[in-house]
Amino acid sequence: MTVEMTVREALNRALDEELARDPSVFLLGEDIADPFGGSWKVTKGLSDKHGIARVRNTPISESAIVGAAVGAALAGMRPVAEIMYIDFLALCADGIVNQAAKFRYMSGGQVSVPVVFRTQGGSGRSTAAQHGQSFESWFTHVPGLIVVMPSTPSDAYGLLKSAIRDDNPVLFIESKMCYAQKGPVPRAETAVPLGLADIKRRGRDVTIVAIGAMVAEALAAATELADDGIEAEVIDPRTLVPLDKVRILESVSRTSRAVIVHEATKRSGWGAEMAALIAEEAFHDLDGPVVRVAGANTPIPASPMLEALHRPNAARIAAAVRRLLA
Amino acid sequence: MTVEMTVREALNRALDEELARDPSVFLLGEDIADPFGGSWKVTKGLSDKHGIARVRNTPISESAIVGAAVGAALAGMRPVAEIMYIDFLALCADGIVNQAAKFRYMSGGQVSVPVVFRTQGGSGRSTAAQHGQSFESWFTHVPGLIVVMPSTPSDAYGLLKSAIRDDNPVLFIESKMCYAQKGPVPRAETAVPLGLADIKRRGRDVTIVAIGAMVAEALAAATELADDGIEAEVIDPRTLVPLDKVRILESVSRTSRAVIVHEATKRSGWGAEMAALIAEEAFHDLDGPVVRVAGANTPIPASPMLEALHRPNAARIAAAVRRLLA
Amino acid sequence: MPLPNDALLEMYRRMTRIRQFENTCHELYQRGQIEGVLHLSIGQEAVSVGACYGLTADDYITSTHRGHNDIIAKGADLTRMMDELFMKETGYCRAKGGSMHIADFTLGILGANGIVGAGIPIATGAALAIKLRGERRVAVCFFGDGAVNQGFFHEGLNLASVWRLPVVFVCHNNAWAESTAQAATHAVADVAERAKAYGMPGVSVDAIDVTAVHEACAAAIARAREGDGPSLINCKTYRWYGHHVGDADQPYRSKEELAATRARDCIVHHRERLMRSGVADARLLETIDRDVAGEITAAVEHAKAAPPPSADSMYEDIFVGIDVREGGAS
Amino acid sequence: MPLPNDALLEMYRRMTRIRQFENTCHELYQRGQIEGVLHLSIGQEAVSVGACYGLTADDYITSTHRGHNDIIAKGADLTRMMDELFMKETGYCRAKGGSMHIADFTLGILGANGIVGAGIPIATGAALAIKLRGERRVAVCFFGDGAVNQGFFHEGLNLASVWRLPVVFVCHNNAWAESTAQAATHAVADVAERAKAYGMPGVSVDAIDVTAVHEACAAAIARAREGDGPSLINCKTYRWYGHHVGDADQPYRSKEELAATRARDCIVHHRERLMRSGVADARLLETIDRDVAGEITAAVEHAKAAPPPSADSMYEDIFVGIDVREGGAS
Ligand SMILES: Cc1ncc(C[n+]2csc(CCOP(=O)(O)OP(=O)(O)O)c2C)c(N)n1
Ligand SMILES: Cc1ncc(C[n+]2csc(CCOP(=O)(O)OP(=O)(O)O)c2C)c(N)n1
Ligand SMILES: [Mg+2]
Ligand SMILES: [Mg+2]
Repeated sequence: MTVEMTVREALNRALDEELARDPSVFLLGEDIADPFGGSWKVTKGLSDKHGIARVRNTPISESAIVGAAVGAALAGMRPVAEIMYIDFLALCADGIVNQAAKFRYMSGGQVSVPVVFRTQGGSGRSTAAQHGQSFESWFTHVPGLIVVMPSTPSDAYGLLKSAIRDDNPVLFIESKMCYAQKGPVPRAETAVPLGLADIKRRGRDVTIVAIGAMVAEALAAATELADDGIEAEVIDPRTLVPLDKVRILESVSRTSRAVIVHEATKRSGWGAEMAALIAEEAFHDLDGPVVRVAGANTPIPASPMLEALHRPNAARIAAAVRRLLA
Repeated sequence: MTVEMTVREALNRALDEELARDPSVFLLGEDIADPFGGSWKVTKGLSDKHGIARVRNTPISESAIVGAAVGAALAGMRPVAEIMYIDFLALCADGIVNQAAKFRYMSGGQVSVPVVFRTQGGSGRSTAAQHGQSFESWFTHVPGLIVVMPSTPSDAYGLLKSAIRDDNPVLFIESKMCYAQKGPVPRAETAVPLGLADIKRRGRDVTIVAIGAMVAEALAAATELADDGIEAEVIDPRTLVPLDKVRILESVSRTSRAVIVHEATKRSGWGAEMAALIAEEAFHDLDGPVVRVAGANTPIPASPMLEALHRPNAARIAAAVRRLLA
Repeated sequence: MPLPNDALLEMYRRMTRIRQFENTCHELYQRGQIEGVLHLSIGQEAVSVGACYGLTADDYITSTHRGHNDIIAKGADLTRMMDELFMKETGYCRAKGGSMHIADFTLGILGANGIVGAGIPIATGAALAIKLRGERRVAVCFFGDGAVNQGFFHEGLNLASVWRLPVVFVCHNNAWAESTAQAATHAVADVAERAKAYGMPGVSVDAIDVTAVHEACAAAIARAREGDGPSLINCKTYRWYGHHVGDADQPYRSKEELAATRARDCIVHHRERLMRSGVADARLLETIDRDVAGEITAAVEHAKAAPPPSADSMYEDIFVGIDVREGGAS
Repeated sequence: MPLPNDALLEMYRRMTRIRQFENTCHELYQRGQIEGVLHLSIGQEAVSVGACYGLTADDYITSTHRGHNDIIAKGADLTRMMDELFMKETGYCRAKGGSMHIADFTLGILGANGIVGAGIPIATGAALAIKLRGERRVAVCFFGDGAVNQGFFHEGLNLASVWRLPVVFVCHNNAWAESTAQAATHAVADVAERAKAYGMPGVSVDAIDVTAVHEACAAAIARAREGDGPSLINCKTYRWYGHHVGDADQPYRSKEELAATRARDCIVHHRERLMRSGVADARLLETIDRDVAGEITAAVEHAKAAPPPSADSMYEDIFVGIDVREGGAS
C-alpha cells in the first residue's frame, strides 16, 4: 500500500513521525518554524504540532546552529539541524567536519554523535553562483560522516528516518529540483536502510550511476536510449558514505560500461571518486572509458539559459552513452 | 647558479622579494609578525624588514582574515593571507569559495581578485585529527580558484612568486612535512609558471603522480624500484588547478600504468579526480587499473605509530607499483 | 548644518529612483518578465540614500541580497541593472550574476552579496586597502539586522576597530530576517548597543528621515576619513514586502503591522518636508517623479531589446588569462 | 558565604594536581618521553578549579587546546590522561586523540578541542539539551581570550542568551594568544564588557584567587540552574610558559613581564591564605603535595607500562555499526 506524495511532503512526514516517536529528536534552523515552515517548506506544520521548543527558529548564525547541534548530540539528544543552502556550509563546516565527524574517533570511541544536518543543493532555479552549488564530494572526503542524497519521495522518507535513528552524524543532502517531484511512498511507517544502492532501472548495456536530481534525468535518458535498443541500468547509490560498492561494481561487471552523472561541477565532484573506484577495482571488467556527465567547471550562472547549459540533462546523458557505445 | 635552502626559507624569500617589489603586496594572518615570525616561521624577519603595516598580525578571526583579504584585493591590493592550518578552512571557506573564486564571474568579468591564501596541511607531526588534514581536493572542486601545492624549495619559491603576481585568487597549500626539506633554488630571481607539471624523474614502466610531501616518498619509491629494474616516472603537477593534463596523460600514454599518491584521505581525495581523468581520457592507453595510494579513510590518529600507518610512504608506494606490474 | 536645497532634492530623486525601480521589478516579476530571486528594498530607500549621499566613485560600498537600493544610491546605471535582471548580455554581470550580485567596480560598488554578512569583512578589507595606501576614501558597509548575529559581523567589526579602519557599518534594520522577528534572535534590543563591544561609536536613527540618516552617516564618514576609525549606524526601517517576491503572503506578520509601518513612508515624509519648507512644490516633485519614470521605462525598453548572452559566455570571466574550455577538467 | 575548610583544602589539592601534572608533562616532553603538541596550563589552575568546584558529573564542560587544567578540575582520571599522552591503548582516547582531545563523557567532559572557539557552540548545544529535558544541570564553557574574537564566540553567546540557556562562559584570560598580545587584537580592553552585547551579566575576576573565581562562577552557575540564562566570567590569569612546549624562548614577551606575573602564583596565594587563616599548616599542605605527587608518579608508571594501540585500532571508533575496513573506499 502506497500513497502518492512529493519529496517535500515525504521529508515532512519523516520529521513529523520521528518527532512523535522520540522525545530526544528536535529540529533547529533558520525560519523553520510555523507559520513560515522553512524556506523550502519542508518543516511546515511541525512547530504548530510539536511546539516551538522542539522546532526552533535560530538567528542567522550557521556556525552556532551546527555547533549547538553537535553539543546537544554529545549531551544525548538527536538534533536535526537545517542549513538552508549547502553553499552556506562553506562558512560553518567546522562543526560537521572537525567536530561531529571526529568526536567518536578522537575520544577513542567513548561517544557517538547522533546528529543529522539537513541541507539542500543544486542548480536549476536561477539562484546563481552562491545558491546553487553541490558540495557532496567535500563531505564524502571526511571520514566519520555519513552522506545521504535521496532522489525519490520514498527514499527521501525512508532514508531521513534512518538518518535520524542512526547513531552516527549524517549529512542529509536534499536536491532543490526534487522537492516537487511526486511518487509513491509506503503507507506504513518504514525506514530505508543506509548504505544500500537502489537499481532504479535494469539494463545490460551500460551502468549509469546518478545521484540526486540527476536520477530522474538518467531515467529519462534510459527511456530515450531504449528506443534505440540500448538498455541502460540506472543505479542510485542513495548513500554516498557508506557506499554500496558491491552492488555498483556488480552492475559494471555485467554491463562493462559506466557513466556517472551529477550536477556538481565535474572536477573533483563525487563522480571522480566513483570513476576512480571503478577504474581501480573493476578495471578488467571495463570495455571503455569511465565517463562522467556533470556540471560544468564554471561557477553557476544566473541566467536560466546559461544555467541549463551548466546542468546535465537527459539529452546530454543519452548522448554520452551513445558515444561510449559507438 | 643555485643556492641550497629549505622550503621554509624559499617561501620566506619569495615573500620578501615580492613585498620589496610591489607596494600593493601585504601579508596578514595570525602570529605572522616578528619576533615570532609565524607558527611555521615562514614569515620570519618580514615585519622587521617591511614593517608591521605590511606584515600584519590579526586577531583569531579566520573569516575576517579571509574576507578582508578578498576586500583588499577587490580594492586593488595584492594580499597574501596566512591560515595557520588548512583544517581551519572548514570555518572560513566562504571568502575563498563563495567570494574570491566567484567575484569575477558573478560580476561578468568586471574585476579580478589577486589574492593568495597561504596555508599548510598534512599529517606526520602527531597533531591529530583537527591539525593534520589535507583538503586540496575540496578546493579543486571550486571553479575560479587556482590551487598550488609545491613540494621542493625551488618550486615553493618560484610558484609562490607566480601566485602573488597572478591576477587570480590562489590557494597556496604548503606541506608541513616539507618545510625543513632542503634543495637548490636559483640564485637569480625567478618565477615558476603556474599550470606546469614537473617530471621529477623519468621512467618508462609506470607513471607515479604525487603531490606535496608525497613527491619525496614517490622518488624514494622509484629509487627502490629501480633496484628491481622497474623504471618509474614521477610527476609532480605542482598546480592542481589549472592542471597540466597534457604532460600527465602523455606520460601515462608512454608507461600505460598510473599510480597516484597523496596523503589526504583516499575517498574523494584529489587522486580521485586524477584517476577519473585518466580513466576517462586515457583509458585506451592503460594496461591496468589506476591505483591510488593515499591516506586511510579514517580521521588522523594522534599516536605517531598509528599516524605512520595512516600516511603513505615509499614502501607502500613501491609495493603498489609492484602489485600493479605483477 | 542644514543641507542645501539641491541636496534635499537630489535625495528625493534618488529615493524615488529606487522606489520606482523596485516597483517596476515587482511588476515585471509578477508578469513573468523577469525570473530568479528578487528581494525588494521598498521602504528602505532613506537608508541607502542617506548613507551614500556625498560619497564619490572613489569610495566603496558593499551591499546584500537586498541590494538594489544601495547600488542605485551609489549611482549605478539603471539600464545595466535592468539588463541584468532581464538576464541579458549587456547587464552588469553579463547575465551571470543576477539581482544578488550586481556590482560596478568603476563606481566602488563591490557588489551585492548572497551570503548574509559576507560583505562585512569585505568592506573591512577595502578599508584596509585605503588605509595602507594612505587615501582619504571610505568604505560603507550595508547589511541587514539578521546579519548582526553572524560571526562575520563580530570578526569584521572587531578587526576594523583594532586597526582603526575607515569603514562605516550601516545596518538596514528592517525588523525582520526572512520570516523571523528580530526579538526572537537578538540578545539586545538595540543594534547600536553592539558597537560598545567593539569600542566604536554606535548610533541609532529613525530611517523615516533621510536627512537624519545622512547626518549620522556623514559624521561617521568624516570621522573615518580623518583616520579616527569605524562606526556603527543602526538605521531603523521596515521591509514593506515579503522576504523575496515569492514570499507574498507573509503569514508570519500581521496586516496591521505592515500597514502601520507603511504609513511611515520615508519618501512621503521627505516629500512633505520639501513642500512644507518650500524647497519644492508639488509640480517640481512630479517632474522629478516623471523624469525618473522615464529613466526606468527607458531601462526596461533597453533590457527587453538587449541581446541574450551567448552560450560561450558561460565559460568566460572565470580566470584572467586561463581558458577553462581548453583542457577539459583542468 | 565563606567556603568551608574542606572545600578550601580540596581546591588546593586540585590546583596542586594540575600544577604537578603539567610540570611532569613538561619534563617528560623535554626528556622526549612524550611527543605531539602540548599546551601547558601552568599559572591558570585557579580558573579551572574555581569554576569546576561544586559541579557534578552530570554537569558538562567544554575545554580547549590548553585543556589539562579544566579536565583535571572536572575530575578526570590522571592515569587515563597520562596513558593518552604516552599514546597508549589504555589512554582516554586510545591514543587517537592526544593532549588536545582528551574527553571523559562519563564525567560530562565534552572534550578539549583543537579548534579555537569551537567549544563555545558545543557547550551552548549541551545547555540546550539540558533545557529541552528540563534538567537542573549546567554547562561550563572554557575558552581563551584569543577565542573571544572568533565568530563562534559571538554566535554562541547570542544564541545562549536568546534561548536563556544554562551555560556559563568562562574566559581563561591569560593575556596572550600564541605570540600575540591581547591589546593588539581586542577592540575593548575588558573581556567582560562583551557580555553587554549579548544582554548577559559579565564579571571580571582576578584569578590569582581561586575563591574569587569560584564565587563568581558559582553565582553564575546557580543563576543558570534557576533558568535565568547564561553569564560571562572573565578570569584574569597568565600563561607561564610558551604557547606550547616547542615555544620555549617566547621572544615576543619580556622576561620581566613573565617574572612579574609568575610572582602572582594562584597556588602560592591560596596556600598562604590557608596557612594565614589557620585552615592548614605547612605539614598538611605538604602531605597533600606528596599525595598528589604519588598520584602523578603512579600515573606515569602506569603509562610507561601500558600497551601501545594495535595497528587495527586505527580503523576502529569511526562509526557505530559500520566497519570501514570492509568495502575499501566506502
Ligand atoms: C549565510 C547565509 N545564511 C542564510 C541565508 C538565507 N537568507 C537570505 S536573506 C536572509 C535574511 C536576512 O535578514 P537581514 O540580514 O535582516 O536582511 P533583510 O533580508 O531583512 O534585508 C536569510 C536568512 C543566506 N543567504 N546566507
Ligand atoms: C580556529 C583556530 N585558529 C587558530 C588556531 C591556532 N591556535 C591554537 S591556540 C591559539 C591561541 C589561542 O589563544 P587563546 O584563545 O587566548 O588561548 P590560550 O592559548 O591563551 O590558552 C591559536 C591561534 C586554532 N587551533 N584554531
Ligand atoms: Mg532584516
Ligand atoms: Mg590566551
